[in-house]
Amino acid sequence: MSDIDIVVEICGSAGEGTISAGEILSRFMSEEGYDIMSFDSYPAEIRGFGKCVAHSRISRTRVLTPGKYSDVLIALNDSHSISQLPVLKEQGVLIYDNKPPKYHDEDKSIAGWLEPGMIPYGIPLNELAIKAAGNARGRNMVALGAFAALFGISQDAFIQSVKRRYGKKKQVVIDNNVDSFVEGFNWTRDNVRKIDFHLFDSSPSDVKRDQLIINGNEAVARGALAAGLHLYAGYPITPATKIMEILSKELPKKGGVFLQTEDEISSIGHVMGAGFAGKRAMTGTSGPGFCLMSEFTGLSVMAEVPAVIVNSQRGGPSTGLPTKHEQSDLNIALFGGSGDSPRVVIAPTSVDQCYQAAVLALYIAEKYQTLVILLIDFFLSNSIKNLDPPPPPDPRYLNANIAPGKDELKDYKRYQITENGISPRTIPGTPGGMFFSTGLEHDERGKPVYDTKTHTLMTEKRFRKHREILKEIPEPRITGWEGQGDIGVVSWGSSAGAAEEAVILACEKGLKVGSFSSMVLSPFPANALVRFCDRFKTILVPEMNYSGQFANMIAPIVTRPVMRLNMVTGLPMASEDILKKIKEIK
Amino acid sequence: MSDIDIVVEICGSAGEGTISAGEILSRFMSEEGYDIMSFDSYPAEIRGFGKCVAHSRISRTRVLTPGKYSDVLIALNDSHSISQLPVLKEQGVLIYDNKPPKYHDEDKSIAGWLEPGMIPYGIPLNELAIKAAGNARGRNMVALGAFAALFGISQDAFIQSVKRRYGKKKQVVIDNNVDSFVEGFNWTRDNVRKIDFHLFDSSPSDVKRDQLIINGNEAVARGALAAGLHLYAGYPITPATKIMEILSKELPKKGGVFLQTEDEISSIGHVMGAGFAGKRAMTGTSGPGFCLMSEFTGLSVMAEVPAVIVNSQRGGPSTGLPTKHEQSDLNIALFGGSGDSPRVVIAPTSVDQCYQAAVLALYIAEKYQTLVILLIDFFLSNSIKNLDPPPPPDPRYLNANIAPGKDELKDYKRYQITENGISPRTIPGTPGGMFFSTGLEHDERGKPVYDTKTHTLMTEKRFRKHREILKEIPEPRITGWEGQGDIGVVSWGSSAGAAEEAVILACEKGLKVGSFSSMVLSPFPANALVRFCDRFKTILVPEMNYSGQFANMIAPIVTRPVMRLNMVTGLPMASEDILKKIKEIK
Amino acid sequence: MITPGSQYLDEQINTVKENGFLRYRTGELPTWCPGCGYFGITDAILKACLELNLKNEEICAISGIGCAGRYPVFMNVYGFHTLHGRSIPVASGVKLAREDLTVFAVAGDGDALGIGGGHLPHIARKNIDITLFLFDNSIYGLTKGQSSATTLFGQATSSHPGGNPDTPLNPIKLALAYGASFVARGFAGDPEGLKHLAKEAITHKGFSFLHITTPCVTFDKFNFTWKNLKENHSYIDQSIHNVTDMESAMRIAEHERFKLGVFYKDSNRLSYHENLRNIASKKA
Amino acid sequence: MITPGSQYLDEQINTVKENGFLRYRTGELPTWCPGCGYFGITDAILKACLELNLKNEEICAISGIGCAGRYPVFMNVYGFHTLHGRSIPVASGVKLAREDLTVFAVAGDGDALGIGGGHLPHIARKNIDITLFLFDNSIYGLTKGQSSATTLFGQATSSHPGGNPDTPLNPIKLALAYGASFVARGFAGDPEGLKHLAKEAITHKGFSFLHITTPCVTFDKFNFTWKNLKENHSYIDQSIHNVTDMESAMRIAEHERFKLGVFYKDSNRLSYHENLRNIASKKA
Ligand SMILES: Cc1ncc(C[n+]2csc(CCOP(=O)(O)OP(=O)(O)O)c2C)c(N)n1
Ligand SMILES: Cc1ncc(C[n+]2csc(CCOP(=O)(O)OP(=O)(O)O)c2C)c(N)n1
Ligand code: SF4
Ligand code: SF4
Ligand SMILES: [Mg+2]
Ligand SMILES: [Mg+2]
Repeated sequence: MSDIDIVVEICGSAGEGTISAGEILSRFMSEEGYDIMSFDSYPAEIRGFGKCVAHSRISRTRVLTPGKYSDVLIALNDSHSISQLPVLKEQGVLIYDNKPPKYHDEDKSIAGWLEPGMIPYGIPLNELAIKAAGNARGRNMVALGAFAALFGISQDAFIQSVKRRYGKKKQVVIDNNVDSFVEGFNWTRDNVRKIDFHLFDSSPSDVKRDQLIINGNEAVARGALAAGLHLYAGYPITPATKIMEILSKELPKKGGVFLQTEDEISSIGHVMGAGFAGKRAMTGTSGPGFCLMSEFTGLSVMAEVPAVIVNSQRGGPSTGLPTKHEQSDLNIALFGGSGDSPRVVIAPTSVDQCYQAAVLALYIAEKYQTLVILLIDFFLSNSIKNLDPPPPPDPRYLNANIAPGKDELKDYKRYQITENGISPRTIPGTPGGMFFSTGLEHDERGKPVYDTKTHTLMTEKRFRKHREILKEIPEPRITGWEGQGDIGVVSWGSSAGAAEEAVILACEKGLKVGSFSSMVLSPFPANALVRFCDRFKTILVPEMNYSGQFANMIAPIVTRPVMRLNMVTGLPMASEDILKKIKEIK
Repeated sequence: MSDIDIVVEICGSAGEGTISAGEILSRFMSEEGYDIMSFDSYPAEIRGFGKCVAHSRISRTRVLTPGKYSDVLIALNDSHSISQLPVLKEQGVLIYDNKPPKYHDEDKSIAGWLEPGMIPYGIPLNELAIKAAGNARGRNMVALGAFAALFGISQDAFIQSVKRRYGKKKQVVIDNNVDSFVEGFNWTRDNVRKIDFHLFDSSPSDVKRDQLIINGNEAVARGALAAGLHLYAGYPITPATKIMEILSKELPKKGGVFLQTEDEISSIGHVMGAGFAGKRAMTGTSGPGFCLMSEFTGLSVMAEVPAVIVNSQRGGPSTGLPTKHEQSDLNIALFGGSGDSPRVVIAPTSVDQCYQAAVLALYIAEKYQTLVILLIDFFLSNSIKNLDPPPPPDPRYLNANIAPGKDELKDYKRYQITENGISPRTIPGTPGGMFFSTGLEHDERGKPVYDTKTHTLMTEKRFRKHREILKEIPEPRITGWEGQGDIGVVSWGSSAGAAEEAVILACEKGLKVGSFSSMVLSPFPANALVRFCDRFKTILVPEMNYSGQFANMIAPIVTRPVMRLNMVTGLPMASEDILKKIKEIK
Repeated sequence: MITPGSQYLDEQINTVKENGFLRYRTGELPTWCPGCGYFGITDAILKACLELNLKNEEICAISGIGCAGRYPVFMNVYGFHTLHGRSIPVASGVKLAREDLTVFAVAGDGDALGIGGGHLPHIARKNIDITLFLFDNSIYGLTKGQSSATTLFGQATSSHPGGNPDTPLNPIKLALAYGASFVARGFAGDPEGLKHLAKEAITHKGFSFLHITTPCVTFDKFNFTWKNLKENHSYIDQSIHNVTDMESAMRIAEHERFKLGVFYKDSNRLSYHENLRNIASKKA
Repeated sequence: MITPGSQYLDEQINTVKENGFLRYRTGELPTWCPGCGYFGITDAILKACLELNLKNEEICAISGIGCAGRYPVFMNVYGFHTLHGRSIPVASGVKLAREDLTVFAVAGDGDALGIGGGHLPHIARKNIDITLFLFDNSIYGLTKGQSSATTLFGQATSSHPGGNPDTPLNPIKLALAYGASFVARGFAGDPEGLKHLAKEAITHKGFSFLHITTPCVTFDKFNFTWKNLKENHSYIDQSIHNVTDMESAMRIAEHERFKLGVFYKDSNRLSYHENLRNIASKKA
């Protein structure tokens, strides 16, 4: 069995089938039993000839990041691909069109950029595509054919996979795709001499057709469905739109309700209404839409009405970089409401965790009658991972409302001040359980009051819930060096994969480095972090934002010197960058 | 000359003239040359018999806080006033109605609450009012008459002041008020034996009729007008509404434009439009409305369009305690936008500073082409202070736009990357100066681009402005012990007055305690704070919120142990509480 | 101090104690000003509930912020006092999650036509089965008398002491233009008539828009006063107007600003739930 | 790759280079899909500006977010690409601050009728002197084909693959109900007719509402296509319809969803600036 671990990039302009070629490749490789992680980047414009890159890492062992550099670059568009060359590794493979259509700008032909350190394979992509299907549309499949021929992939198995994928399309579409693939495959087999050393296992040990191949958005949607989601109200926005589009299809099948609202304020309003009515409800958005929900976040906390908001972060501020990755909405997730409003923030670190995080979010929101923010990001939303189908959630996560007993109803205090902050809660329809909720400060019965004492007691009650939630959140993930060491890397969200990978690499090099990450950021497991920090001389906080939002958040609890690694490149965090920083600190 | 320093509270229910009685008293005392600070509290409901308290501190020397305890309580409504008794000092004076109307609930008569430590003066307020004007409406003026007679205030001078105040009202209204006052005065003079020791100077040294007697809202409005405000767009919300109502009258007189919009989103939208068009513009709101403006805050930063938002904080979260004081919107002011968006936050510490802060805010917004948040609070908005009329602002604050030169226009880069972060900016109407602004990331010409490098460079540019702004903000105010000491009190906003007062009292007691406050919170004068902290063993951060928002903000820069004093009583911070905490720490 | 508000309630309590009318009231005394039109509206809605024999626990009353927003505080139902302008989306969320409940959205003119005006077109076109009670006093009551979207042109208010420069909106015209399937206007000064309209609105399948004119006795002493409203209001002559005739409804709304009664009603239009079910079954 | 978008532009450039029509264009190539209706709209507005001989520096083009929102990127004027749904308040702010400027607000149907739908009633009733160009493709283009407020009932979209359950809004009816003083509809497929409407809208004193139908060739292959729009559109017979007759305007808007031309126009109504000046002088 080969221990292959390679990164393939397909680069073209919008509309050339770049992204779908990447998807076909990843899906096939996953079916063949490889571990894959893919990630696409594309422009914010619909057309406009913008650059698209489908990036896939394919490996025999479990991968934590998509990888920063590529082993293979498949150039569908020359000028865009030129700008992708800097991430092609030394001795990397370049598959390009050696007879590009003549209207191409000569200067921008990639052929002019070939260098000794590359292994170029020129294939007449355009010509072969026209030959196969009468037009150039199938260039992406020709390129995949060339790739398959070069890297030892079985033509038959690949074609079967394409057919499964396109099963519902018109026959002519399937045929054109298959013919283009075959054309590319055969031409390459017959005309190209392989000089690189990459080779896939032709008969992989364990074929995995039943795996899920999903991105973070889909994982969130599936987790929410598994957790009994009843209503999803949404408004389109990149990179969260897909959650809505999936649930639009899936919710009605389960008797739930999906609706598209006029704006994000209305979305969260609907979620709060459904929450008040006793149903699990969720909305999803990105930074700009989350801003509009700010006012409702405070109401959820104050009126103690469950609500879950998914915020998939993108480059900011403002409309920013809608199709680029960033982790810069932690501040607004934690602090984006008026007054003192403790909010639960769950930031899964991987596509798998997205599923569990959605289950946890809906559970905590209902049980603690409060706001939960599920903070994912462009990378998680769009990165595709193969996973074993998760088991159904533990039943205790499924119905968590604490209803008052019959006796309690006689003197029912909807906002009773309790040790754990949770008050008994009736659902509309319950006879004798009528109450009144308000965003005004209120007494235990919900009546608006503004006296000094009540506000203090109720504020404490609301904050006490967090103390309680802390008891049932997953343990932080701690890896790497186990004793007293030099550098502790503390990371969050999707950067945690890169941090762990960097720590593994550093430990392999003999460095005493550990990694800490917690899926739940608020309430934060401060004690665990303090214990972790006690083991290291320096703390390194890598994050994909400029101002160090997480580093600032943990500043009041970390007593060691904190080094920061902040990047706003629009790309996911890479282990290489963290490793470099670790070496600098040493 | 007496060195009187007393706190008078008038307590009644909504609609009884409580607040206006307080205002008449403060105004008169100020005219008489006393320093005054008043602060009213009232319920969030229009009627509904809620409790109102008009609180005034009257002193021969400059006062920094309204004072926590009262020397005199004037009870217009018995049951509400009972709950005000706990803040009446030992040997405090109680003026109450000893023949209250008979529909009064016996249990709740304040007469039943008299205690040995009080000096009670029973006056038949109700009867005298009916006698004077035929109905009970003038009870508040009767009570003021009693107060005047007891504390050595000249009847004539007071009546003159009332007449000046009510000059524009109907004669019968003025007469009724004056008659009620006289009735109360004469009855008291003739029937009551004074046994307390408070006495006002009957012939004060310096009469000050030309002083301003204004609250923070008015100071903000006047400052903005002085700084050349052209457009104010607003939506009503407590405690900021008055700013809008003042500017609705004043702006048109100066050729400016006031408009009331359909919501807060539209308000800030209009402000940004006017800012883009080259005019100074502002809006004002409180927490809930500020939430709705979050999305636009990011656009101001990203598109570099000037905007000023006044946020007068009230109790939160959500609708919260609309008529109570709190300092809990610092988080949202600093962090309430998506992405990394550096925003200027100016939090004046006193009514006087509100004026200067408004000038500074409009200046910085224009010069640095960015968002400025003027963070005041319920206490500042509603506390009335007498001040000398401020001089007109320095001309350099009045026109701060950095226009490109003729030559620059040839190759005009609206978003040119510069050392100080400020780019040349044309105003619509300038021939040849056309450009395009966007909330998307963009290059120096404003064109949307999403590459790695540009986003990094532009983010840095936006943050660099803050480094520059730091150079021209007022020095932090540092008072108290000057050498190495024990406790450094670091405070912000309207709590700074109480902190300073506490430090003065502590130093008088021989404690080595200092006070630090900065009117500008972002960018924050970190170096000055570090130097200050170096002088003290412990840092105390008192603030009127629960989670310690300011303490968290400065955590990354403070290396000393930080003690917090957090209160959410709905009342302004009191020096007594800080002093108590200082003593505890010692 | 004499408190006409509670006096008024005392009277009410005496007259209606026997007939169970107080079933929907909590013990809370309304904090509205004495003489406010909201007392009459409350009466009318309570009586409508009683006559329809709605179960307390199956009513959800969702309000915005303002004096009108306080309405659910005084109601013995499941009440939710949400945010300024947001009663509609929250009420819609309640109904979509729980078709079995009777859902009222309560909004002031500021709530429904100012800050929350963007939600109205969409609940109407979706035809979600809730009833909107629009308490229209043509002023911002709770914040002390600023202009609202229905304040008269030229009217002096706290925010426009020199006179309101904005032309008012016509709420009935809006509801009609949005395609609301039930559009009516009632008056706080005629609780009996209002009760009938409320009953019709509540029982109508789909979105019901009930515009209720009412005076703010504290902040509008000259325009929409009890006197003026009483003098100007009259019911639509239903023998002339056919409530399924949109054009006639528009015409009355345009020319006769003070007409009361049902303007428009489409009993055949499917509610949102029905549409969703049809689509789901079509696909299955 | 063949790029019809830029080809199309190349042709345009050749035909119009001489007459100065490109005066209002920046060097940027539009990022719209080949065949998008927005090219025609852009042409029409450019020509209107040219024929009115507006100075580039005195035009402010304020847009929201969406494909339509990109319009100012390609215009050599003072352009501001604001937030989704917010072109109206920002454009209004520009105009109120600077009466001397000519202000365009550009909005998609999502911008103007979805997320930003709450602003429309108020700019209309205030009659602030800007022109709203509503690029209505009945879809959310930039986010890839979700339903908008004007998507047909039952139409399959990315967000409603089984069919849109929401009844569409009628933008002309809305504008009329809000009291807009100029209400018209143009079509991207008739740039010449659209140009005339744009000129009339721009020169109208007060708020002008210009609804422009246009296909999204990428995300709507079946409903509002070039073919369907071309077949269904026709101009109002102005010999029959009097543009000052609100009732007639409403009737056409209600019954004939594809009529083009001016529906309503009130040239006498005072603009907001005029009202403000009147009030200020009254007080003085
Ligand atoms: C976001 C937000 N903005 C402003 C306010 C302040 N506010 C409370 S009620 C109100 C207006 C109420 O007017 P209306 O809706 O007509 O109700 P009424 O008081 O007249 O019954 C305003 C502006 C708020 N609570 N929230
Ligand atoms: C607050 C916010 N929500 C959502 C989005 C995502 N978004 C961008 S454009 C758009 C819809 C565009 O549709 P439309 O206004 O009809 O313009 P078109 O693209 O069709 O021209 C959406 C939902 C956003 N940018 N901001
Ligand atoms: S302020 Fe007006 S609307 Fe509010 S309770 Fe008083 S009278 Fe009623
Ligand atoms: S997606 Fe539609 S609206 Fe957007 S540019 Fe393409 S065709 Fe035009
Ligand atoms: Mg109102
Ligand atoms: Mg559209």
